[in-house]
Amino acid sequence: MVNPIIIIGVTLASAFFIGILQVYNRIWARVFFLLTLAFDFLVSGVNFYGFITGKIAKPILVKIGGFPPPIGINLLVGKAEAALGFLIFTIALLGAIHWFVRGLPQPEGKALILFLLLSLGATGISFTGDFFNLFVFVEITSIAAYGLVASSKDEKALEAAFKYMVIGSISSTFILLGVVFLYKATGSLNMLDIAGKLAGGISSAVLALITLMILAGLLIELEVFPVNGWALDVYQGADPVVVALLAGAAVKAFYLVFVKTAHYLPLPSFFHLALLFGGLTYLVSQFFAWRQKDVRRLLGYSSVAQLGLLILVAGFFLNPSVSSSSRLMMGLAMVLLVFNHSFGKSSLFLLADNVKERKIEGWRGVLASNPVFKFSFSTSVFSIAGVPPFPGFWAKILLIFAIPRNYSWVVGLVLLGALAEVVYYFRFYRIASEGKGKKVGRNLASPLISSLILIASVPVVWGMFTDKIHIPVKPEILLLLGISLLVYFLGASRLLQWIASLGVLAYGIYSLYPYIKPDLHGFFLALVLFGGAVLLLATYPGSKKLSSSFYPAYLVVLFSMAGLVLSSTWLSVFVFWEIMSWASFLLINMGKGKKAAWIYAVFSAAGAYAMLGGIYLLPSLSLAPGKFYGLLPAVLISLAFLVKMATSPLHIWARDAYGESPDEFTPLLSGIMSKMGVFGSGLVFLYVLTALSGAGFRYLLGWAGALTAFFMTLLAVFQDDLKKLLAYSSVGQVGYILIGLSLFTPLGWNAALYHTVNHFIFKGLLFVAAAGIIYRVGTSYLPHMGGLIRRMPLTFFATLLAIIALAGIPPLSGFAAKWLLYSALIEKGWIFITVVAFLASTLAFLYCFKILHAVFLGQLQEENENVKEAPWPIALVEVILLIPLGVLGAFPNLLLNPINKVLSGIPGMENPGFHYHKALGIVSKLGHWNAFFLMVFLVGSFLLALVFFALTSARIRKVGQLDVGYSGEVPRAPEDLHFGYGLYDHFRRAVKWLIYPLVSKIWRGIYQWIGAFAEMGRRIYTGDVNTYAAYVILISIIILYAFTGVK
Amino acid sequence: MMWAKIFYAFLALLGGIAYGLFLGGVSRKITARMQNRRGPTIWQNFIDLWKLFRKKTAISHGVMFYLAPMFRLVGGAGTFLLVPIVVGNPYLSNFSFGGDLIVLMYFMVLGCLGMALGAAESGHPHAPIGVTRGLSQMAGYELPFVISVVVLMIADKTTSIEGIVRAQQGGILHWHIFTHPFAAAAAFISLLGMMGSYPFQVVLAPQEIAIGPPTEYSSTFLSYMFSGRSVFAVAKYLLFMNLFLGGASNLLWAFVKTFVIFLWPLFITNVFPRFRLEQSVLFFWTWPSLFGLIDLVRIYLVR
Amino acid sequence: MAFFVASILLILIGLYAVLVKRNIMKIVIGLSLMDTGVNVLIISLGFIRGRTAPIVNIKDLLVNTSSKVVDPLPQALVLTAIVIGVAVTAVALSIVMLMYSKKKTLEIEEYKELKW
Amino acid sequence: MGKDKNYFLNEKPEKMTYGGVFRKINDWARARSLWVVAYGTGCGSIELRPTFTSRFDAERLGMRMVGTPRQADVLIISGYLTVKTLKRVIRVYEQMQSPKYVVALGACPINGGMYYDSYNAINRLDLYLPVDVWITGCMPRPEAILAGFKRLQGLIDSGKADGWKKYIENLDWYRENQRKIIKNWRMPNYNW
Amino acid sequence: MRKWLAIIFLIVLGFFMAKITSSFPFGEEKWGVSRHYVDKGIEENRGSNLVTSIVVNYRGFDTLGEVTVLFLAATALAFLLSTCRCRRRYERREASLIVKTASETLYPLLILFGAYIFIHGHLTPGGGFQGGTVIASAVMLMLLAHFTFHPNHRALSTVEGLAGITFVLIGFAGLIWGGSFLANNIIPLGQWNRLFSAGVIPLIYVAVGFKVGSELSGLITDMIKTTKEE
Repeated sequence: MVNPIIIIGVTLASAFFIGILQVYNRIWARVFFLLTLAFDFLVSGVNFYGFITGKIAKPILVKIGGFPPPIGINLLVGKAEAALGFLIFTIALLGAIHWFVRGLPQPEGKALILFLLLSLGATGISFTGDFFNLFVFVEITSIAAYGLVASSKDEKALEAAFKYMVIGSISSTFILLGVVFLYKATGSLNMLDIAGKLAGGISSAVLALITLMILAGLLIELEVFPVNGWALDVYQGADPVVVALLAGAAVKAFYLVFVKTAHYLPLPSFFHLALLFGGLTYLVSQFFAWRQKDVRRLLGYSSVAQLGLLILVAGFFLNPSVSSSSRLMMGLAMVLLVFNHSFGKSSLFLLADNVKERKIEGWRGVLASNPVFKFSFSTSVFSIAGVPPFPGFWAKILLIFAIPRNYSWVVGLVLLGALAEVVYYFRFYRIASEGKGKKVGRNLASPLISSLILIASVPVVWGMFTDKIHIPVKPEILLLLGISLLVYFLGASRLLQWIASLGVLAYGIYSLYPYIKPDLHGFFLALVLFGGAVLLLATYPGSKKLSSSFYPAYLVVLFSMAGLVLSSTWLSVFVFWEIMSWASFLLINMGKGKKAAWIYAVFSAAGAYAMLGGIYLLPSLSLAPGKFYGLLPAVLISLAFLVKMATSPLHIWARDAYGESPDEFTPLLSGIMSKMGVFGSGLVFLYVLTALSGAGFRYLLGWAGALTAFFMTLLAVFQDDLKKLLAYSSVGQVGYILIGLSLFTPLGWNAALYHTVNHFIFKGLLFVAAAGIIYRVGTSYLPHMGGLIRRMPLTFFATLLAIIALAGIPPLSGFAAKWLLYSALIEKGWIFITVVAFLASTLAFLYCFKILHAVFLGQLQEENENVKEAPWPIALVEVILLIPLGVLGAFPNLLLNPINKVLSGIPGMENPGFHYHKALGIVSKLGHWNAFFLMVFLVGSFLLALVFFALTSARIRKVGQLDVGYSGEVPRAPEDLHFGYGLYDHFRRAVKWLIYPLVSKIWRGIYQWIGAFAEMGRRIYTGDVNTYAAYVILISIIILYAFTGVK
Repeated sequence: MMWAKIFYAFLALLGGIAYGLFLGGVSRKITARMQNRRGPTIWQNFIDLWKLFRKKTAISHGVMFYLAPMFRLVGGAGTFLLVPIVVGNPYLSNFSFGGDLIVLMYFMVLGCLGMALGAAESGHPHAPIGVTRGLSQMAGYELPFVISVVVLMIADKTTSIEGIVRAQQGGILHWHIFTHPFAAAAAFISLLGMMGSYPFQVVLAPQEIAIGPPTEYSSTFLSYMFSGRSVFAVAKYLLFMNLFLGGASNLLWAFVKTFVIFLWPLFITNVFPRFRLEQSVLFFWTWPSLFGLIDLVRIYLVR
Repeated sequence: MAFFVASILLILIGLYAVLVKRNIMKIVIGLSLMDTGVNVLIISLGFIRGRTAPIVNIKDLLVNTSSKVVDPLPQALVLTAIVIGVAVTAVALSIVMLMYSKKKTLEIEEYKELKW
Repeated sequence: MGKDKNYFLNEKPEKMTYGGVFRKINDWARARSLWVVAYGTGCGSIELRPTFTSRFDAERLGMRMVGTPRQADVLIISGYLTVKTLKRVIRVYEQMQSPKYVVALGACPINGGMYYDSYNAINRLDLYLPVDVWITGCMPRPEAILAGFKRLQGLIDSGKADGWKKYIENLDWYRENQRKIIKNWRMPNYNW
Repeated sequence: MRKWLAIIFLIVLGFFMAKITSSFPFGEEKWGVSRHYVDKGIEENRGSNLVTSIVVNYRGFDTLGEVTVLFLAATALAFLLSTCRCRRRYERREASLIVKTASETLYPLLILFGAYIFIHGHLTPGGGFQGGTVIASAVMLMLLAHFTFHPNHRALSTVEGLAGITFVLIGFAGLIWGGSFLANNIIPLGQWNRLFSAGVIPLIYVAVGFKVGSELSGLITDMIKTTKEE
């Protein structure tokens, strides 16, 4: 233990000393400055370490002047204070490093002093145990901040400093008045002493008013809505280093004092105060940032919002009527949030210093040039936006589950805000990752901070999975996720990474094999592992450059899916769901469609947050059939899964996300990841809804599935990009699965699960083939291909069979799903859905032909003359996937038997709804279908016809490509003859009214309307200091009037 | 038993092809008579088939082009064989044990798809134009057809063709054309589309895109397609007979009923001009579908 | 009592200047007034009627001091508050000087570049 | 046209025998199923419309129009041929599948008719394509055309309509003649 | 409109403040913790000025902060004004001879007076801040009267820094020898009401006096000297 006064004393003395030194020698002043910060960092670190290891059991009470608490001033350093001190000096040190790297403002000696005293003031604020002393430190912090803000090079900074100063003065006047009144009322200035006197709660109106006065002052400093205009201006105008220190450290000290004050002066209405201002600030600021164009102001809004959340948390944390375990969780969330925000935000502000452009648009391309910049930017953005595994994510979970049931609307509020945060942060991220390289300044501190965040995430993750929340997880999964990340370090060689990934996956299959049991979890686990293995094989097409984080992210997606399907509670489902979503976001973002990735991120996040809200509403987290607990949780939880299945009208992310993600990843995205939505919906039907209660909801979902199938198929018909076409097709097919699931009959679930596997096979095959084609041809634009059957026969054959399966034409595996589905539908009597589904599958023929024709048939284009067969890994995977396609076509019971075994464990589904008959094949209540016979008959008669034809036919000559009857003309070039563009234009004229992009227009409208409202709302920050001051007075009046709370 | 079945089915198939060719000739004759000319002989299609079959040379554009006629023939024959001619008669029920109506409806596509692929490989621009038109039109007529089929499935609580036929036994008024007249109307209108009869004749459209998909086909290839199409048409007549006209109790009845069904598109085709594609799709999606919906809603309500 | 009223009035007048005046200098003056008001308030809160200053430099005061002097703590506090007020005013004035040197105006209208 | 190698089959057609078991039946069928490529080269094509429609009803002879040379048996040269048209006619003819027949309508294909001295008209079709039946007249009426087709049927029935065989056998000679008159031979060597 | 709104706001705010103050009857005896200072102050500190005892000893930490604030203000001001291209709107006139002569005469006296005030801070009203202010006013007087007067900036900074350090060092001395930071038991407390009494209080006040004097002088110098003629 080190006496905390040493920190303050030494810092002060060295500030004075620097004051002398800077006159004589600049270098020594710098050295001394850094030494002091390093010393403070170490000493506060020692104290912090002492606290967390338990060496220091009690809070340190420092009696200054040797006087016992009420008489003299004393410092009271507990766990929180020590932690905060450490945080402050860490950020100060890193900020200073950045300052030195970037260049100091002149005259630098003074700047150093101000910087030192700013961090000292913040430390003092958090350490002090005396209200008046608090005021002194507030002023130290403020004046240092005024000076630093005003000194920034930007001319606007002066204006910001002035506003800051005016509002700051008012706020400190409030604090001072409150403190003095408090002295008058209680006869003491010592926090503990006063707390002791007011232990029973504040009962007199005057004391309440006094407390509110102090709290009002602190709330102004904490930048609550709407008295935060000054803060935003400061964030926008001031030197980012200063802002980093302010937002990252100083404000947190204010926050600590706020919490302490509220704790020591137990105002009954504090909870509502915090709820109102915290919630309002949080939500409003998150939305105000929606369309903010200035980077720094955007970060400012985000900071303000985070503070709002913290205030909200404080409200719950200090509310005595909340259960103690919840308060403990709240406290933990608070710590994580403070850590996350301090580091993430200061890192971002420092990064903002590196880019000259203030506008977001100016950030285009900054990520492309500099990997270090990219690393720290991504880490910071992800941690702030609450992406796993960063602390912000866990904080969100803790926070949500700590909120008492009667305040469930707060959950909605928090999640809504979090969603808005994802929207604008990832818009920012998207713009930064778009475009070609752009020069950015040097930055040493942000990478350090980011590494710190990363390192700190490890114990947090560990804690979450082990003691604190105890998210149940199979240890193998965590181990595998860890190993997956290590693949990154194999670095530049893709071959090496590929082999290592295969190795890791092999190990994963080996270690997870025991969990493949005949139940829903085991079924999907098998799909994930074996399917993933096959698709991973296909990801190495030669020498093409892929980001070195491709394979780690790929494996993380895979293993998080494994973790997801092995979950035993909803919480674990959520956690792995998020990991999967964000890892896949990274992968999609590696493709050319950054905007697509953004939309994907937004929709995923919306779904995931809805799911979290739904899980919160559930009475029990365990995955077991329970009592029906209202439709709302089911709807909310399903939303996440529906998003991943891209069920209409939540589908608009899918086209571009599938179409523009790296070709190597799309098979996984479509083949397996969309099935996680199926798995999840299954869980909802089984465990959240009961068989009876969810009937209406399931019918609705059935319609959603049918409409998805119909509209996506229709859109696929008019799509001219190979992968986007397949994307629509994939989404449409998953719509069928959803119909099957919603039927909730044995036959329906048979259909759904069968189609799950089947869809993986043929859509995996198609996307793998597409990867090969695009790799060879260099484009995914259909009209530019054609005639490739002559160059890529194997790929054609694979695609053909996959398409036949996709279309559900009998002899191959695809038909079984169709047959089961329609049988189930008719059995259940959902006749309108049957019609729609039938029609959709007819429409599928249109695009099936389109794929085959536009890519493989027709005329081979001149530029594709030298195209070769797909690379061997892809060809291999094509062959591998063809086997089940054919085998299942003849023997569907090879798959149906396991499915029945899975379903037999589910109550009400023991009887599969069909049986085998020797002659009739599979017989349901309604009809029958003999797959084996059809296969034999078709193949047999086809061969017969072929032989007969070969024997009897005329002399057949294979002619050249342009030897066609062309009205006697000689065609000039293939492109004259190839009909690839606008294949279905005639049909488009017929269904124009059906393919009107209504849904995407609605979503875009929502996005823009929210943006417009936010922009309108932001106008309250007029930039006029009078107005700001008026808000301050108004808010103070409201606080004083409404929250006295004492009758 | 199995081999016997196969043998009888083979016989039926040959009969089907012959019947289809015969009906083709009849239709040419009737058309000619309606146009006040003599027309070719009723057996003209046999002559054409033989001529094509025995041509001396043929050209091929590639593997799919080569295989497509086989697909067409097998698809047509398979469809034919999945439909029982006389339900309950072991010799004339073909391979109806292979699958029910759902199987059949998907099976019907096989031939068209194979054909489409082959045609597309020919590299002639008319081929994909015709194919896409055909597929689009299929999307059109499939809706009323599906509606009426679903009506029958729901009404009879079975998806098997034999089951549907059995449900119609017991008098002419049990035929679905009388019990579900609107559904039947929808189906019969969609039959026009399926047969490519005149208002819906954009697929082959000889005046416009030569002959459409099979533009490049010649000689033996064409003969295979020709026979495939003939038997496919017969399969459709049989299917409609089974679905709406109560099936057949013997071959004669089957002949009569299919002939009646055959006349319906023939008469329509000769007196109508042609729809454009979007017109025909929208037509199918409106009137016949609405007809079908009437029965569908009725079934839904009284179920 | 008059002291209370006066000091509160001072604070309010200062605030009024901050709220209404469009000149930067006047706003700073308002802040200063507010400070002064607070100081007066603090001092008057420590006042006890009929007592002397808390300087025990005569023997008489040594005994039973608490019944003879006013509360010294507010005075000590106000000392600090005054100095802080001075410091803030100094910084404020320097900022105003800088602002003026950049734009040659003291009108607040000209300082609204940062907004929204 | 070096590039053509990739796009056109550049292979000389081989000679064919004419016979076999079903020769009689085949010829009978061929004669009664004449599919005419609907390709009008000159003014005579206007006469084909009445020939094939209700008034004269060529279909009763088993004839019909087809839109593509691939499926056609008969090529009708309906009137005068210009050099430009000849090129197309050659390509259409060569794209038809054997056995195939050529029927020349009117005076022009025989000796140039009224265009005998045109710089651009072909005077003797014989030199360029093997003609099976000539139907004279300017223009021949549908009755005459029908009579010509009857004649063609007779020739086929008796196995004498073997212009397609001669064409292949004497392809070099025909090609020489064709090349002589068609100066810019921008075609593959062999059309399929 | 704005005015009236502001007035309404302020009236409401004033109402709340009045509500609070009205609960504290004016001039009534109400002791809190300061009872201890009054009762035990002399005994514990031997300084006759109780306010000084509180300021420097009981709440010496506040004072350290206060000094820091002032230091900060001076630094910030120098920092900001160093980049300022401040111009004066008016022409500065030479002071009259009377002013010049008087100021030259008063200058040492004022400094002496200031020193007196802070040296006797523990005995009489006043102390380091007041003394320092008086010293600074002397400097200001000179600055106003003489164009050419220019205090040595380096010296001022050094004095300022050293004085601050002294304050902190005294605090640390207390920590090392007296058990706690700023403890007033490291040197003998002396007799009540004597110049050499009250332990470290006068020492600190002297340091504060130096510091405040030099800081304020520097501050004024900065403000005046950075403003250039137009």
